[in-house]
Amino acid sequence: MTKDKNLKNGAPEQVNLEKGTPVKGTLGEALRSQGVSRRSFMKFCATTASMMALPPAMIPTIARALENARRPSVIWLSFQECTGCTESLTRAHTSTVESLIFDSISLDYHHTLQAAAGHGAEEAREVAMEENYGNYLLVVDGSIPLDNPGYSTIAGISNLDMLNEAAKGAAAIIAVGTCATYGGIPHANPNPTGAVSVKDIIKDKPIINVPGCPPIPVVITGVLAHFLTFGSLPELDHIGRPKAFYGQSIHDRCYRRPFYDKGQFAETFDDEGAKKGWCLFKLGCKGPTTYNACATTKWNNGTSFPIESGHPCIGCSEPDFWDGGGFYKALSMPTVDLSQTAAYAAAGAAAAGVAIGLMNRSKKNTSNKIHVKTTLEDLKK
Amino acid sequence: MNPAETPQFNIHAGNEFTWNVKPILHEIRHALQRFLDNGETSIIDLRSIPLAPGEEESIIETLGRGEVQARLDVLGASEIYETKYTGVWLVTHYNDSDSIVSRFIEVTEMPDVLKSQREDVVHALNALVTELGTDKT
Amino acid sequence: MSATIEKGINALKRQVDSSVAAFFSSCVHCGICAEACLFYTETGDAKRTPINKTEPLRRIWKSEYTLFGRVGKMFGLTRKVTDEMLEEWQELVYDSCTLCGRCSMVCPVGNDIALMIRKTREGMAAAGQAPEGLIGATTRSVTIGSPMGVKWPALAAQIRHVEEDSGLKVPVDQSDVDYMLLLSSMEIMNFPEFIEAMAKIFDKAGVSWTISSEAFEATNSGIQIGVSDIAAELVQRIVDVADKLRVKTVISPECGHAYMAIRWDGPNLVGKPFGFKVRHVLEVLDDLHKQGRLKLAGKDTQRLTYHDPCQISRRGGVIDEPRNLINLFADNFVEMPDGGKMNWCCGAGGGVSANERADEIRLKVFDRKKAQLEEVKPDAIISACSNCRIHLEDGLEEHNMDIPLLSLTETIAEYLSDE
Amino acid sequence: MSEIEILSWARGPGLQIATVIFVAGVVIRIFEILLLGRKANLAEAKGSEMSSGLKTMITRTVPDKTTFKRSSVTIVAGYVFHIGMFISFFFFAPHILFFKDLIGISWPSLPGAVIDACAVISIIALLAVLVNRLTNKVMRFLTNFEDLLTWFLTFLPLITGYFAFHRIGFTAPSLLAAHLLSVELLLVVFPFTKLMHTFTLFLARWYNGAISGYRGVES
Repeated sequence: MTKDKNLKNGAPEQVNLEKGTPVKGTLGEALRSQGVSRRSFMKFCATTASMMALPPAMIPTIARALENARRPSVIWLSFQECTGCTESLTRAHTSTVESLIFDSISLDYHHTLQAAAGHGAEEAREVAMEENYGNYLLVVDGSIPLDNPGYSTIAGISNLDMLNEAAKGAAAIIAVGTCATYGGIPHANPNPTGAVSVKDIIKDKPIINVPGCPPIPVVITGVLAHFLTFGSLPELDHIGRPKAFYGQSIHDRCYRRPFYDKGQFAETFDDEGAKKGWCLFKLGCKGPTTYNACATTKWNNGTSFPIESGHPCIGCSEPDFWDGGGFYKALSMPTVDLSQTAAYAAAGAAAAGVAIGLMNRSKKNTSNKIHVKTTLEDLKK
Repeated sequence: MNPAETPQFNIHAGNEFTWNVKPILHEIRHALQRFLDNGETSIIDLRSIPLAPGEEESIIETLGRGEVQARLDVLGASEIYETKYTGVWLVTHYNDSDSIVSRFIEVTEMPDVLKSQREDVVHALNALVTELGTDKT
Repeated sequence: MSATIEKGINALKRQVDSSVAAFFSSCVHCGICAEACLFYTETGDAKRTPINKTEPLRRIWKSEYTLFGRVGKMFGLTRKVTDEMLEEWQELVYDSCTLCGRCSMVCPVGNDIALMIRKTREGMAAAGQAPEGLIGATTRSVTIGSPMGVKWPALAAQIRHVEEDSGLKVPVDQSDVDYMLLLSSMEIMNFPEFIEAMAKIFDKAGVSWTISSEAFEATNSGIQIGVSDIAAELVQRIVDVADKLRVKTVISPECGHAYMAIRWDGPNLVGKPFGFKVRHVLEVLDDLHKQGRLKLAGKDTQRLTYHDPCQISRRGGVIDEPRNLINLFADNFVEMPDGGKMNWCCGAGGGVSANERADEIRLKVFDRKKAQLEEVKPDAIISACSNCRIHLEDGLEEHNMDIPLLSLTETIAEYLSDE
Repeated sequence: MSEIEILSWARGPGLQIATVIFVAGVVIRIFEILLLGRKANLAEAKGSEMSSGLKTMITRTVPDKTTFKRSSVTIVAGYVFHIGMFISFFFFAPHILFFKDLIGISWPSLPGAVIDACAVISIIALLAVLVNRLTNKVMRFLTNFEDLLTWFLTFLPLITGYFAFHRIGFTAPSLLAAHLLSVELLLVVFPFTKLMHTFTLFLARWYNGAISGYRGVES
């Protein structure tokens, strides 16, 4: 893994969003002008704290920070992706609170969501980049093809060129989704487009990875909220993910964990164990090696998450999750056909063993042949 | 499908499923003790703790309902009530579509969000002054 | 004068078979064999750990018969067997091992370490690394017919004495008899009472037997020194006579390694099964008793114990027979601790007693037996091996302990019923 | 290479390479031993080779009283380590799945807490084995590089397994990869070291039992 030079010990540099104020006024002012009451703001802050997985004791700090936060310009680039990440975000359940966060940023370019199209849309991007040079946030979803620039272009510009150009003036980059963070499905074997992640290309900017296929919407907004609140990148783990959301594995926070500990497993999707809600490890659950917030944050208005609905975790927020040997193959199983390997090896070795055995025998026979009967004369040298 | 044939999926396991129910209740007990001893208030974010289906409900059920309840209309609804253990409050924030967005247990004499906020009072005064126009009697 | 290291190495190569390969492959260096070996327990010297004594054979197995060793040998990585190495090991392989086989019984992975040491001796002897004392004994065995240099006239004289004393006839060179009795030089020279005892017992039992004037010596120095060719020659002498006289059973006398040599190694040494049976004298006596042909009278009230000669019990399989026989006359028999197949060696077998250089350590390791005897406190010790008997007497004398040594066969003869 | 890539390698090609070396090595070694052959015993038998050999394969597992007394530390530490390792190796659910994938059969697993306890006991016992090896006069004398290497390579999977089980210090994929790689290392050296005793001890015990049994002695 190449280490981003801007990442020291996994912790990003402070990103100073205070210097420039792309959009005038603080968030507090903006909210008050919209007639949002202080009580509402307190509710917003409490929910934001909960969302960012920060302790409730931080709520007053968050409130103070949000009050004075500046509205950053955000440019969102979509490359080789399926729009799942945007779908996830726009379907975020905490609509009221989330809309507040969205209201507090200036989303200047997002070719799926913006009203403008064609040249107008691209112009908006260029203008935003120019006006907020050095200060805007760059959000990227999708991977970047390197084999042939023609595999994915926007307005005739290759993904690689657009990323390089947009990255230049960015204060920080948020890579959203597993494609942008680790290459994702396009990167899966045999990787026909030569897809790579953002961090494979951009080496001189702080990058925050928000993987998941798609990422949990509140995780995306939580990261944005952190920007707004503290004007810095949250603390990241060794592969660039905010620790607040990716600090613990699904397995460690899974409510089915006690079954794992007791050795109670569902063997099939419809056996007694499955009905009793036992651990899905044997059905291929990647929870033990997957770091994400699904088990606590959950999906669909906090309704459930895959394991709760009876399906093993597929590990979508981890690099190369598509090449992990099959979603339904338990983590402790080899990803290759080992019994065949073993059988071939044994067969080959048996032949070799016979050959070696015969060599040993002939060596011993030679020893017997050259042996001359020992007599008394032979006892002394 | 005949209801009798409907498979029963027991994913809602018993109370002590993740073993987090009791510890949370104990944490509340300790918080209440601290509140009595030195007035220290506490907030527990129920969404930050891994809970199995049914466990959150189980905690809330244990706490029961007390004398005070309030409904706020702030960015969607919020429901606040004192549990049957005085000083222990349950604060539930909903969004526009009535889904829970956050839920806290607060140990305090009254959750801050219930109090009238100074900025809002200022705003209110201004509004009232505006309402009354120039009539300054 | 033609022993060379090459011959030694070649001899070791010939010794490796599937059992040896399985043994060496399994050793985990746990050191448990040391605690079973009186040459370690009584000296505390780690280099006398049984498995260490097999090192020359291990090196040959590793470099010649394992894939990894063969590859290593190509790059000169294997440890070689040299004259210097064998010279260093001589003291371990010959002086510090009686081939008692206790280590083989405790090895958790099942290595027959005694067998491996026995095989190692083949290489040592062929490389000219056998001790002087054993070479001398072997030379006398081959040239004179007995390791102690006993010739027929000496035995003939003893037989005459026996006949005079007992009034019984000792048949010599009789053909078509049931039993042909072999003797150890030690019995001829030191314990002629044994011959008399046999004469009495056979007389009472009414069986036909004989002693051969051509092949009476039971001991086999070839086994002890580790030269199968010579051992085979010595066995062949007995086979030839037994075949000529058409005897049914050859009796191995009260001598441990003699029994091993003729009973278990013999047919394998000469390369074909015998046309006669071989039995230890205790087996014969037990058999005669079972047939009702051996009747005893009277009881010995002394506190008696039995010392199992390793090659007869643990390595030879004659464990129950002596106990059956002792119980016929003993009223107060006590087993020695670890008696039977786990008994501790006296310290003089396997050629150690023939190797003067080992005298010191032989008496040192007697401490084990001494401690056992102090624990049991017997009035007398019964054994069934002249070599054990002599060494036990020697050791007891060294420590001023006065416990008489009895031969089981001779004692039986004393309790023969007059009916 | 990211940790997930290393884990994927360890679960795939790494495991494949290790398996080929392990299986081929063990098979060659067994052939190498058996094909050397052993001469038939021409002496008149007093007992059966086969039954005695089979019996010793099992009975040699239990030491006799005096041996136990004299070598108690070696025996107890050795047994505890072997049994603990055996249980955590064969009865941990994820391991059973591995075997199921490999040989198509599975068996019931033990609860995680039991496996954990066995692993801890095994680790402690293995440390005791090392201390004993370095302090016991005989064992220190016999110890060579291979003994220390195999000790270390046996210790690694246990300790990495323990760390992976408790997720200590590193992320789960790293710990799991380390555990798998340590097992693969063990598999690779297995056929060329004394670790072969796992298989050959049954041959050795059979020969020992057969040699003794033929002469009518139980060994």
